[in-house]
Amino acid sequence: MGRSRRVLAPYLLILPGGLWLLLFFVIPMVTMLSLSLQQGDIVSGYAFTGHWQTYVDAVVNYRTQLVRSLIYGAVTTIVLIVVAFPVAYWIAFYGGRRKPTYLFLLLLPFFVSFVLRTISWRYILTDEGMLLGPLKSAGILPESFNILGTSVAVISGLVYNFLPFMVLPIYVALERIDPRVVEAARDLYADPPTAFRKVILPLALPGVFAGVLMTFVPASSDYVNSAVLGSSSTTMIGQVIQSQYLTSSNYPTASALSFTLMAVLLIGVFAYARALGTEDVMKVAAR
Amino acid sequence: MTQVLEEEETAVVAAPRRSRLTGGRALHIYTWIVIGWLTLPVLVMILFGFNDTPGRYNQTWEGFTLKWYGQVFALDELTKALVISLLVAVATAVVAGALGTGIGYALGRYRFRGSGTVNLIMFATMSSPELVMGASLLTLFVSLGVGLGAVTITIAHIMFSISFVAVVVRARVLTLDRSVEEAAADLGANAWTTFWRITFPIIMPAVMSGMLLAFALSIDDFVVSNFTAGTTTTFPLWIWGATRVGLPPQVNVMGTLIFLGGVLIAVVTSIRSRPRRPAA
Amino acid sequence: MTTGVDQDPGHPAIELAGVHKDYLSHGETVQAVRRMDLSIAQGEFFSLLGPSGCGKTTTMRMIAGFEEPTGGTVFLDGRDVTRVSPNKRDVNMVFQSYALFPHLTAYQNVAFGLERKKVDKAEIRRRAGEIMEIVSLTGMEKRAPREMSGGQQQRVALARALVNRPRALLLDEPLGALDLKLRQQMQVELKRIQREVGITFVYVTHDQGEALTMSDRIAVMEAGRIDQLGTPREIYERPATRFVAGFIGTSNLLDGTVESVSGDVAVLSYGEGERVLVPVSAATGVGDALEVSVRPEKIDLAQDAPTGAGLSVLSGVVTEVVYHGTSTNYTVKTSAGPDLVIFDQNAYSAEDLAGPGDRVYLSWSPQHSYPIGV
Amino acid sequence: MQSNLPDPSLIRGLTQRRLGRRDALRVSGLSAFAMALAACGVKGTGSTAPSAPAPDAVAKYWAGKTSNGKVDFANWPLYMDPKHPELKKFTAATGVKVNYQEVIQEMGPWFAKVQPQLAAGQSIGYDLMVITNGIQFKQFVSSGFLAPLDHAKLPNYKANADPSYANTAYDKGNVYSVPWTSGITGIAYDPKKITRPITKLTDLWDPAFKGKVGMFSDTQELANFGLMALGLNPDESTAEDWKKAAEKLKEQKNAGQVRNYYDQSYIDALGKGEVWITQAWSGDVFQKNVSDGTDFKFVIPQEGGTIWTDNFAIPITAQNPLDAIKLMDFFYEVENAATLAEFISYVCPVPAAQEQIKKDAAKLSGDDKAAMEAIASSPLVFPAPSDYAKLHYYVDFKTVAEQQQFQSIFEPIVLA
Repeated sequence: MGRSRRVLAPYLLILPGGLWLLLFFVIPMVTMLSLSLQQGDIVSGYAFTGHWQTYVDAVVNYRTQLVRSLIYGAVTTIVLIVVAFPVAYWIAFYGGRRKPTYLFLLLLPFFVSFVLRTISWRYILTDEGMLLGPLKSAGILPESFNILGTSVAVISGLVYNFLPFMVLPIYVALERIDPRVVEAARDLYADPPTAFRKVILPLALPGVFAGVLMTFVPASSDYVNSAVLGSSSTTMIGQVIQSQYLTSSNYPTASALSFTLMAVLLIGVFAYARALGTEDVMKVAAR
Repeated sequence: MTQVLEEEETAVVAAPRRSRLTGGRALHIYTWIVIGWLTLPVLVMILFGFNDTPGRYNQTWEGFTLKWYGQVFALDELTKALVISLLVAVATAVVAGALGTGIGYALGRYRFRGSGTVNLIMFATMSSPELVMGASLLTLFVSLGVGLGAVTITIAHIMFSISFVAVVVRARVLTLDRSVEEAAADLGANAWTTFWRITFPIIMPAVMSGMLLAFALSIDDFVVSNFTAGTTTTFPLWIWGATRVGLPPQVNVMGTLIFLGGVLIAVVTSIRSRPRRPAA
Repeated sequence: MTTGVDQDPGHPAIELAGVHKDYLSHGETVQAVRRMDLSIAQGEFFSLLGPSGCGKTTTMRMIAGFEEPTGGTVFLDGRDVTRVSPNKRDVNMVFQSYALFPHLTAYQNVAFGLERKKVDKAEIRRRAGEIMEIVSLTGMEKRAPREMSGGQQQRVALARALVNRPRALLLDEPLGALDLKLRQQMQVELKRIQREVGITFVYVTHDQGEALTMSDRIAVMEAGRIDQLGTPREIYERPATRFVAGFIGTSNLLDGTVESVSGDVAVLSYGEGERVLVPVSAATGVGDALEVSVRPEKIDLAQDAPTGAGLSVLSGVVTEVVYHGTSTNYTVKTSAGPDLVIFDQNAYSAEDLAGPGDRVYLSWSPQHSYPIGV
Repeated sequence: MQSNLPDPSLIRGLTQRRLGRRDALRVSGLSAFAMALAACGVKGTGSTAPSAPAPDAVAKYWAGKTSNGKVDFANWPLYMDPKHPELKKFTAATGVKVNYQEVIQEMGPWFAKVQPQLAAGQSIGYDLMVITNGIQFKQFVSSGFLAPLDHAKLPNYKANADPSYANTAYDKGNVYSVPWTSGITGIAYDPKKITRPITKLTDLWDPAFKGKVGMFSDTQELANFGLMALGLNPDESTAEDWKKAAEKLKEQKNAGQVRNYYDQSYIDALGKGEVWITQAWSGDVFQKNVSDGTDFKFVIPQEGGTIWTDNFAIPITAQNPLDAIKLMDFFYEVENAATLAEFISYVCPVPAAQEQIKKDAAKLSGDDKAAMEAIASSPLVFPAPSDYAKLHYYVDFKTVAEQQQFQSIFEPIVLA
């Protein structure tokens, strides 16, 4: 019976989607790499010259934004772990029958468009707005105090927008812990903090790891939060890339920066994976 | 998202009683604070949909009105942007649903040479910055001299959605009892009938939640669309463009309606997929 | 083999001729089934019995068409079906996990096969109704599999296969997932249903009790080949190999050398007054080595030496006594070799026949000694 | 157009593939397919197109063009009454259907978006667009992306437009464009927060407003104010002047004066009290006051302000250019110019509209009447000659390299 058909089946199934990813993911990346080594301008056109200098110039010129983005990404990720872990922990262990309800409530805001949500924060955080306005008129804050335009606003926005991507993986990891394992630890003379440290934390670590993977990259490369909530002193590399592409039409520099950003992030991610000793990055990420 | 809602309800209380009274309560309050923080901007958005603002700038509270709900489609361009967003999202859900299901099914069902490469590319699409994906697509289209528009947006959205659908479907296929398919063959069904009558209906919930995910990713996407839209405007792009002069209240109204629609779908899906108790 | 059409009752329902199956696993060839010849008669309840990994499931899957033999031919009703795909074979299977279609109701599950055969609707309804009555599922038609108990799901799986009136029904450890009580109930039920529908059943199991109670014939398999093929009684009373003797029930195995032969009974001697009498064929002569199997329940245990001359007699010391409700099991260390196990029915004696450390005598009739591998 | 080409070999040199063997070796790690792509490069479009069209270009372009009864019009958001009364009127009068889309949000992005299609000679889906004078306008022209206008088809323009528009640096003689509307970049401030009157550009450097100053993120707008603060005319500035201006702006930034560099969202920031004083566009302030009842002041500083113009232009690949130019001219009918100005409150290129608006106001009563009269008398909608005297034009770039140099001088101020 159709042995050859059976062997071919997976390839036939993968073909359309795989072709799509090849055409619109792999090849564009190659095109971008090629474009980053070209020279010229948008009016007279670009030609391939293998001009590596573009990378050097781009990184030197925009090192501030590049470093800032990585710092914002890292701070966001750390804050996310701190904010998300207790929530995931409480829902996983105390949520009881209401677990799905709590998760649903956590996800609820994300039914609103990303852009709209972020803009909504602008309304809330604005200098004379519903948060600062009353505090200022009550004299608690000085008139010139502001949140918008600061790093705090940008990082808060990032934390806000990526929270579910940290809560869910940690929750899934914690939820899978057999409560009897914790009981066994208590039975074997571990006090609650020790049981937490020696049993729960190690078992939750894969979730944290997945969460970091899912938040660090998008947070570092984000440009919407900084554009909406930040100011020129919080400019992130994403904004620079976006503006090089979509305002200046300076494709080689933009491509070089994109590639640099991706390389830095991917190296970071894999180094992190190595450091944590997690071999199968993909499995964790795929969860 | 729906995946999470499908989590079975298991009443498990793990922590010891003592910490339940102390740490548990503090964490309970903390969780509600976080939920409140998350929900605040949504409430503000909904609230300002009822703002009786006299002009086109919707920024200070002027009083309650329902008039914007009556005039929700008064701005042609906004309406058109929303329609484009919906069309792109539906096309994305359907095509990415089909292509992603193919990949997910193949990865879950067969062992074959090259599956590692497919996994790697999927991982790459899911972990690459959206910005870089959008930018690289732009360079491709520019290099090929392809005009940008709804078609290129859809192409891009399908591209980044495929992997998510595939992952969701693969997870389901991996738990699929192979003997069910054999049973169908045994009862006289050929491969085609077996797939459509048996396998597909069983993995259907996963395909559906994959498609919903693709729909949600597409309708919410700003970054990739921004690079691939050309002269076409989607809902998020319109908002982005309009925000520099102030958002008209219709945006809040549409945002609210989309929000309610999403919530409704999620609730219905979670109720329908709730496992019924077995008889014995 | 006579020429004839499919319906010819002269053909065996299933015939395997020189069938073997090799797998490639980690670069090594594993012989799952080794050159097997097997013929299963029409209407027979046939069991493939063996431990896991013995090749019994592979054999069944080759009959069903899920595995293609590496070599040999599979006949169904005299027709070569070796390369016919499962959906075109006139056999149906009951899966170990039932493999019910979770999204279809009980009725839809049952009707599935007939729909594939394009049987008309009214006829499907009639036959499905009939078969669901036979398996006592009337009234459950609209239930989804997950809303049914294990036993009910089992019946759906059975009805789903039987409704097609297959040439043969293949059952792959169908009762494995049920608890003991239900399992025993279903064994009786299965046998009844088989009699009622008159279809050939091929039953794969690792449970010897199940195989013994239900089967017309049993093939005991080990490491890819059939060790013994016979009726339950033959298999139990006359195990052909050491493996069969050990696998089916409990066996006491004794090694010995033939001291003398009188008529068709050989005598193995183990010392003063201790002997084992074994019925043998004419070919056996003095000095031959024999391996003898004796079932534990055939042995009488007594404090005093038995008097009858025509009995096998051994003596030993009781090392263990375990009360089992219906019987008491004794382990006795004898000079004949390994410890012997004796089951004593608790029919008359309310008290133990002996306690640990007691010296006892064991005796049994010659017909209960069975030489293995002869 | 061929006749104007300086030297065919130069053109070839500019557009030819320049992939040599050594280059190929450098990227040898890439697949063959990637190499093929790499060799392609991005096709240029311009450099062959002269800044002035050939004498017969107009005739050549318009020859054989027929009306198709529809026009696709790309404009900026909120640049017309959302009910589109003028367009309805146009359709009723001519039978030409208008598909109006507010798809232009910034000039850089707009150029970046349509460039690929125009370069490929494909339609961008629009027959008419509104583009601001500035870098991208120049790029549109030098890439040969704009259709030369046939002034024989613009009788209303000829009759009613302010003649000064024919004399702009960016499009002398209105070869490719006619104005949609103009705006003035000046200073807006909130008199509730700032009690003293603002008159000078240098007030943006006043330490009293530390952290409450808004500047534009558009490098040209930003540079203009730096230049004018130094008493320089942007229109005539040199690279040396740019560096000085950049120093001046950095000084402002480093002193913590600037809250942020805004795009059009400055108006939002002003409304929310984020900034007290900011670079601003005239019409925005006017509309803000009208619609939100605020009382922000807009001033053209003593040192001068800049005037910019958003212009109608027809992309060279337009499908319905004849209908587009018809619509263009339609907006130069006095009545239509008046109703447009009534809604958007920017500088109207049709002087006679002022009288028309007064007439329209007379028909109204109460608040509406007052608002309408305010528009008619506003120097921001109809600036007096004395106002124009203070206004400067944008920096005019002679070459792409010059523009890139300019960009690299001012961009770091905005982005860091």
